[in-house]
Amino acid sequence: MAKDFEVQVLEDVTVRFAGDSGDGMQLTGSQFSNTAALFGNDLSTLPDYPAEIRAPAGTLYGVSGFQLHFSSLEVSTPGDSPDVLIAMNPAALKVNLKDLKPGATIIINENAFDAKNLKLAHYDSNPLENESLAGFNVILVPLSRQTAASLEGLKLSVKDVERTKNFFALGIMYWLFDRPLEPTLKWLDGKFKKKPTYLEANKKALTAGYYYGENTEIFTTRYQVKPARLEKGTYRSISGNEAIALGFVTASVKAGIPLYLGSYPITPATEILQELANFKNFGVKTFQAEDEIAGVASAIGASFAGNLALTTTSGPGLALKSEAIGLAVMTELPLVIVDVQRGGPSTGLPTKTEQSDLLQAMYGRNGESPVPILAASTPSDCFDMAFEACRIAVKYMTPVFLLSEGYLANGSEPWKIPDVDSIAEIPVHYWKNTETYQTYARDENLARPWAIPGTPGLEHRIGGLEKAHIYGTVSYVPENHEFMVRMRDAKVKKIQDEIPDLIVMGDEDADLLIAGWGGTYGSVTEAVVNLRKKGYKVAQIHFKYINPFPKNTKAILNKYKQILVPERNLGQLSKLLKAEFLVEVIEFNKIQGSPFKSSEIENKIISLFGGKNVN
Amino acid sequence: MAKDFEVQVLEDVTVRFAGDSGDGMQLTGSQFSNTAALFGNDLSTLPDYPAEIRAPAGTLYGVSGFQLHFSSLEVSTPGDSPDVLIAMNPAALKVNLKDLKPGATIIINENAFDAKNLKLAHYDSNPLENESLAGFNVILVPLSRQTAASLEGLKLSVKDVERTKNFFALGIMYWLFDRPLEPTLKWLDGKFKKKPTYLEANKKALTAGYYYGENTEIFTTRYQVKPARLEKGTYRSISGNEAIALGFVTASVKAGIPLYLGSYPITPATEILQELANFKNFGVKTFQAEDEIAGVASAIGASFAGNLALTTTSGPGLALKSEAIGLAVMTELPLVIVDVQRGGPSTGLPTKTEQSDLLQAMYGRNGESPVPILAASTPSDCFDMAFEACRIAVKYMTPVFLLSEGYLANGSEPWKIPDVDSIAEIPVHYWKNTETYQTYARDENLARPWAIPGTPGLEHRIGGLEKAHIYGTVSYVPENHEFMVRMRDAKVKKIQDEIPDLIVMGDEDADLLIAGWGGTYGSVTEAVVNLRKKGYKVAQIHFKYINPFPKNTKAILNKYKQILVPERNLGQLSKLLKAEFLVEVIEFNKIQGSPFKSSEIENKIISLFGGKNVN
Amino acid sequence: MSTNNVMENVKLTSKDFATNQDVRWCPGCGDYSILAQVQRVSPELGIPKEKFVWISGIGCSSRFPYYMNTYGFHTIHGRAPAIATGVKLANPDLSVWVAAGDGDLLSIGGNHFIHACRRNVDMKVILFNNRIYGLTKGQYSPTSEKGKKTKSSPYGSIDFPFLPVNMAVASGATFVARSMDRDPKHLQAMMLRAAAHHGLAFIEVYQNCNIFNDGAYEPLTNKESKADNVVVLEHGKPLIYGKNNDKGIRMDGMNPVVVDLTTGEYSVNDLWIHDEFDANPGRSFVLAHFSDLKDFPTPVGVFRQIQKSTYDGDLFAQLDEVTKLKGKGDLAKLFRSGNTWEVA
Amino acid sequence: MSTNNVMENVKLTSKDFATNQDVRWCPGCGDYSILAQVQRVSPELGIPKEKFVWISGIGCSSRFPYYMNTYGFHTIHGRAPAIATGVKLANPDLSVWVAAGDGDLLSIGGNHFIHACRRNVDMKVILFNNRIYGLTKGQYSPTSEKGKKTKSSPYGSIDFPFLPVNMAVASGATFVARSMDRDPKHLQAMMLRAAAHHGLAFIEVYQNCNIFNDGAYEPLTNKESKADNVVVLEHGKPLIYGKNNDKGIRMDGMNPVVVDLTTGEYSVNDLWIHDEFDANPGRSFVLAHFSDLKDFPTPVGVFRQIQKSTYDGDLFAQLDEVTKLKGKGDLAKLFRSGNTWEVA
Ligand SMILES: Cc1ncc(C[n+]2csc(CCOP(=O)(O)OP(=O)(O)O)c2C)c(N)n1
Ligand SMILES: Cc1ncc(C[n+]2csc(CCOP(=O)(O)OP(=O)(O)O)c2C)c(N)n1
Ligand code: SF4
Ligand code: SF4
Ligand SMILES: [Mg+2]
Ligand SMILES: [Mg+2]
Repeated sequence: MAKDFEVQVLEDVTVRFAGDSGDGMQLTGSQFSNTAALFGNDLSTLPDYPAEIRAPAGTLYGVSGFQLHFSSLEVSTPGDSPDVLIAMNPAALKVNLKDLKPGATIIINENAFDAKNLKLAHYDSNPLENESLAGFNVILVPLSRQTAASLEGLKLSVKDVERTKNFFALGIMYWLFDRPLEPTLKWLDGKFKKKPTYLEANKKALTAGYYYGENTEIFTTRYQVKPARLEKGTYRSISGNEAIALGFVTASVKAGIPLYLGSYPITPATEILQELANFKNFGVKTFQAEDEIAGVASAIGASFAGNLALTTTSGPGLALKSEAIGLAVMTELPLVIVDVQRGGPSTGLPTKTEQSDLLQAMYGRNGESPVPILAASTPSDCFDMAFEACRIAVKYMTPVFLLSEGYLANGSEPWKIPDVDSIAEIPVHYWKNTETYQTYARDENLARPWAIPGTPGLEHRIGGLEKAHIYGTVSYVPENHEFMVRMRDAKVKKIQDEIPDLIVMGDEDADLLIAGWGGTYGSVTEAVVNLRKKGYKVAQIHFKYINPFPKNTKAILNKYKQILVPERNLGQLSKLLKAEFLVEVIEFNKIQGSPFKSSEIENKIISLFGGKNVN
Repeated sequence: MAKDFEVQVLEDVTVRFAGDSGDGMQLTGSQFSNTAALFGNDLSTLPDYPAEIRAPAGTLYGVSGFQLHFSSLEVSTPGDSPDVLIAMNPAALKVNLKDLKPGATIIINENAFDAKNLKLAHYDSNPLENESLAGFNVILVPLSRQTAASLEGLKLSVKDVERTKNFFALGIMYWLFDRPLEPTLKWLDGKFKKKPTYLEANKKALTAGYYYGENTEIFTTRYQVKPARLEKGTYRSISGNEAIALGFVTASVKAGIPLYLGSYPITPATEILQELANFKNFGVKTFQAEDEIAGVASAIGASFAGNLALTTTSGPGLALKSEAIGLAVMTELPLVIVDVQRGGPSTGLPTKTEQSDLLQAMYGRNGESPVPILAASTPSDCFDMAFEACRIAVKYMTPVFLLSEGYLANGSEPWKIPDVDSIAEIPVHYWKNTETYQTYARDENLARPWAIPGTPGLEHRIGGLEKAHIYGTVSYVPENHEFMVRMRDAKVKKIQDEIPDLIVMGDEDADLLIAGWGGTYGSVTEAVVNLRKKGYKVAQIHFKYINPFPKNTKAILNKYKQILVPERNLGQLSKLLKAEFLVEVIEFNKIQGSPFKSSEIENKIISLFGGKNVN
Repeated sequence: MSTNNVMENVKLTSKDFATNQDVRWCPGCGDYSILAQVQRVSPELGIPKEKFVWISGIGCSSRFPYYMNTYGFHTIHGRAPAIATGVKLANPDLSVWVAAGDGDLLSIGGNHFIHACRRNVDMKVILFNNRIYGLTKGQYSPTSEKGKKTKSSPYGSIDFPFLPVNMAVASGATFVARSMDRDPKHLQAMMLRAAAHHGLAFIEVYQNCNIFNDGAYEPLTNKESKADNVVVLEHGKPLIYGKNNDKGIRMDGMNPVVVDLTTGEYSVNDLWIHDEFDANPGRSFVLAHFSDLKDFPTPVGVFRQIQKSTYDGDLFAQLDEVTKLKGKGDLAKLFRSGNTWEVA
Repeated sequence: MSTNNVMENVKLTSKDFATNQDVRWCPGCGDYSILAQVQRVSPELGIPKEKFVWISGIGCSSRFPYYMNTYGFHTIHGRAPAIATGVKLANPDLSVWVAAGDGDLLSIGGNHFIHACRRNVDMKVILFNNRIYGLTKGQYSPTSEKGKKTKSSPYGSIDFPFLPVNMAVASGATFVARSMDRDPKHLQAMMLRAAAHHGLAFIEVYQNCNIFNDGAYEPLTNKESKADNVVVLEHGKPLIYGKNNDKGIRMDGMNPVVVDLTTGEYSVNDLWIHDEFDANPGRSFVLAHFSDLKDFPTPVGVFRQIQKSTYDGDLFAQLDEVTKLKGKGDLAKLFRSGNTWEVA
């Protein structure tokens, strides 16, 4: 007989699933996300794995987390601090407690709080038995025991039973947020087609968890988060790395030339290589090279031979590629270089996110070696910017940087699937005319002709030595060198003529302008939206094109009394803005391997208004 | 019977020897330089070889030149435009004519002006027979024939006779500038000890050349350049690469620890490796690695093990080393990285000089990866800065960049040999105390202890992952990461406390400040000196420390109405100054693979005064 | 005073070589065994603890130095052999060990590896060969078998694998051996042999990655099939193997043939006698080549050990020579070498 | 219309492969001969001129592409094999050739070289081995003999050299040969053989640098001593050499022995018969090893030629397979793969 409970309608909830690497938190989290998405919420997710592959069970550094922010309104970040935490063991509780909202709900697997696990989590006394959780809405569930009970009679090893408890927990969450079980049940059918016992076990656990919520007294409230008003269309959830891979395949189809990726695995960029390796029926060639240098070098070769050439990496790999990128600059070959940034310097924090390769991309080559730089702002924006990078590369015959970062790469959000036909073609014309051909003649975009090996009558030689204007032969002539150095620079600047102007969001007539770039988009936007609701006057611009800057940058920067530049580095965009526009900026830097919380930005802005911190 | 001739006293002369790669112009030029030095002139030289090893005789790209500026006053550049050109063949004339002073003297080997050589030099008509040399003081000498005549009776092949004509030319020059033959005769004795015929031939040719000047009618004037008032002391002539090598050996001796160089040959840095390879009796270890990465990597290993570790390269090699340099930043190990800059981007102009790696040195690594940057200003300054780079590296436990460039590396000038005892020791204390040891504890300079393998009780592990403050263990703690990123930054900034303030040269109270760095020192100084003589009010500063900038930089920059920054790149120092001090600067950029002529800078300055160009 | 100074006087134990860091490899990873064997043999080498230096690149296996209570350097991907070379040349008294994965040593680090072998730098290089990129979560490596399906080769890899032993011998390594994580005794023996060798010693260790390439060496390690799939190389002994030593290898000219010793056609006396010290490298290549041949056992043990002068040895010898020749360096003299002149 | 289209119908001559650039090597450089032989054989290959691509790194030898009137790419130091791989994978119809110096291919480029061999990418790699760094004016290279005095080794190099043939065979090259700049006929023959091979073809060419390493191969090239110092490998023929074919090599087990054919003790029938096609690499290593042995001749000719699937071949086969399997890629479908939902 179902008990009665209060139903609360919420606009916006952030939950975090946390447990051992082995507890399947990533999977549980994505199931919940899927269901929320299908239900029509807007959402954003942020996985957070340990650097270790399978850290020993119960250890603090072995804790794996998955955070999900879902809402009936527009969502632009994975959420600052969770309203609900699912803690599968003491370590998970210890690691995540500090991040929670005051008064947050914590669902705890009490069976995991034995001496051994408490010790592994460096708890000298059991937090469930002292005051340390005061102020939170703690819900103790004998998860392990209940799961076991629900699986009575199935032929399962103890280990397998333990393995199933995440679905019991998921069941509880579905009840708590009034969600249907069907999507997950359906997914289980597919997943365990060949393993009926597991299928039954997981289904049983899920359902049992749901009814545990329904029937026990421990839950007195239940929450509802209504669907968001999203633009009409077909959606899927997409991560930044998936989006980049799709953007590239799309560019290849729209350009009508084969895609070639020369890459070497590195966290957090590896998935792009892995994704593209699946697209063989699109003629996509993925070459896992012996190192980063071979990866980019082979891509330069493929570009010379007429393919749409890419290389993907993270900061340390980019450092290794820098000499070869200079060759692409000198030979003016199209090439897209993706840097999925991570914590540096050196090996740094390989699994954490950061924005600190901007200046490396801008200047990390010998000589005057200009390369356009684009930066993606959200997981789904990665699709657009990957496509855009390819378009610019072939139009201007130049290498192009696309900067992403770990948090965009692994985070996901709903993506409105575009109509293929509505995506513009990328015009590519290999040069054919033998009469008019000159290797370094230039078109209206200052691009040289792309004459590919195999074309009769256009045999020519290129290379890394300075080139004679028009002819492209080796030239040591001093004036030619200066001319070409300035020409390469002018070609990159010329892109300014066609890239979109910056759009001022928020209060155009504010005194304060927030200027973000790349991955700070979500947090800054959320902060600005919130503050404007609170009556603060704030303007916002966001840079997705950094080299060259959009045409109207100077005009906008000069319009505002104060310019705040939040970056997850020591002020790299600030340096570029100051050097190019001689404007004062207020730097707001965070270098902690994680995205900004929108509240951090809000507080900074409020302080600029002379006010005190909110919450 | 000696004819009589006019004697003219000159303050300052620039001569250029030009001929085939095979004509021995470099040797002839250095002999003349030596003699001038021994005679007491101040001087500066600039060799200019073709990229080819032995380009075919007579070709334009095969021309090899050696320019020498000597004077009775202080000399700070190799000279803008020669007063005297020695042209051994048509190609040499063609290539060098445009550089000459109006009315310059040209001594020409007329025998080389046959149809074949004229064709190779792309002359359609013989310049000796038309107006093309009008306005110059042309002196035709049948060099080949005269040399042959002077060697009558010696058993020499025609080829060997041809090979000797450069000494006949040198003899003429010695007569023309009233120089003794002895220094060169003495040098020949040593050089050809084992080859008496060659010895005799060269001596004969030299003497014959001298008397050719004495006895023929073609020379009506003879020139004298009196000794310069140089500081008292013992001098030698030194090139930038020699000076760097000596500076490093000196640092090793003064630090009392062995020198280790891990390097890979590359123009124009190779001579540093070659020089150091000779110093084995100083315990200097030179490791010619398989590539640049191995070069720097082995140096990092040697530094970990307690050696004074170096790596030397040029721009493309630096690009390859960038990932490993990040490791030195993270592990805070002393390491000196020399970049002898050349024309870029990519392979660029390998044998030409440029200043375009400053921003690569500053930012060419992943993550926030600060490294101090020093830049040498003259060939002999390379000695001081090499020593200084080592001192800073071990004092602060950090990698340090030393930027030089092709023109300093190959150019030479008199060097006042320092008194060894007057050079300060470099204190190095390997850590020994096992009680107080912490891998990442810091001293007053924010340097961590240097505890080297082999020390009992200090066994520890370091690496490229982020380090815990004090303990140096791997740390993924967000706050620690931010702390350490800022700590590494602060450590480099701290060097500011001890580096010398900028000195304002010229008119401190001028409105115009010229701010140069590295290799522009000579041309800027000469320009400023000249203009001040002409009554212009100009102030000058010169940066040899770029990261961090000297403490008084901001104060000085803010004092002047106009700041002119001449650089041989597209404005790299300008960008740093603008970003750090928000000052407007007037960029004056030249990217032609050669140093500034002081006249180019003079004209620029004059134009800023609203005036017209001089000459 | 330092506890360590005390320890020097007492015999070290394997515990002395363990750090307080908890080991972060996956439970069941073959790396645990390699670590255990190294910690077991280290005290036997009579080398003071502070003279050991463990250098690694990046990879699961490259975490190794963190667990050895010696000097250690967890460097960057692929560069360990180059950095180790610098350490050895800086201080030849040190006992320098490299721990590297198959990607680290043979993919990005391939060039440094072959050049270290060529120069015969006196260091030990231990290859943790799990035939997969572990730390990046499962892409094929240069030792993965062709056709292998991994995250980066969903339809099967099209790369032919390297034979690491071949590369080591071809490039000049003077000690080359192979062992397995699952055979602690043999692994210890190989470590001791390598430690005793003067010059570049290379050990390829077959290591199981139970997460991304589990069972890669199953046939060679499980009790049932081991004997029939592995031939243990021992100097001066015939190449004999099989559950009851019923199989052997004989040479037909240059070509190895597997023979059945039970038919009476061939006896032990017909078998190929292993010679570790053969100057001719051909033998080692033929042995390594077994892996390419159908129905051949996999050799483990010492493929070859030869004596050659070491790079570090020659370097310091040259420093001494030149110093004898020219006298100890004198700065004042050096400054004045070449033409000098006085200005009064 | 393009002159070239005309040319296609007429047979090309070596002149068609020469550019208008004047060749900038030092007079007397061995590179001239290599260029001449390549220009001579190129028309024989029946490949249209526009399908040739010459890729090089940096070095004197790497200027090569500028002198070939085909597509060419003078890239950066050491990277030619990697860039050539990209060219071949982008367009397998192209005939891809790499020109590289011993420093370029074996020092900085060593890793790319061995990995290209391992993958058996269908390309030709010509090593200009002058045992010196030419372009940087005379430092020792990874093929310089130990003890060599150069600008960077004033007291003699302490590096052991690589045997390039060893490296190629060990890493998996399927065609491996050696020739000399001073033997145009033989060099042409090797070029033709390499061109005909499908897979990675490697030719080591002994090249004289008359400026910085003059006479490095004098004993092998001058009329007087040539015959006694060089043994020409020919498939199915015995290893016989000497002014009047009076010397030979026989195998004693695995060990090569030089025998005198005049004493009557041994006849031609006792000699080692060369087998280019032997799957077992041991033979090639023994041959390469001759250079380490006293009084052994230097082998030139084809060491080894085997058939293996090529990387480019397998790559495109896999693309076709998967396309057959999944149908030609359809973006709309791809976008919708996985979970999707409608918002109305
Ligand atoms: C310059 C650089 N490139 C790539 C990476 C990413 N990465 C780290 S470890 C690794 C390979 C790991 O495989 P292996 O060397 O076999 O070691 P294992 O994890 O299998 O022990 C890669 C590609 C990196 N850290 N640095
Ligand atoms: C990244 C980089 N490192 C070093 C150099 C300098 N460099 C140019 S060619 C060369 C070696 C030349 O020797 P080799 O490859 O044998 O060619 P060769 O000149 O002998 O034909 C070197 C070290 C360079 N250009 N680029
Ligand atoms: S991923 Fe594989 S190699 Fe890495 S620790 Fe786990 S089991 Fe070991
Ligand atoms: S330096 Fe040597 S290799 Fe280079 S071109 Fe001259 S002779 Fe040839
Ligand atoms: Mg591995
Ligand atoms: Mg060479």
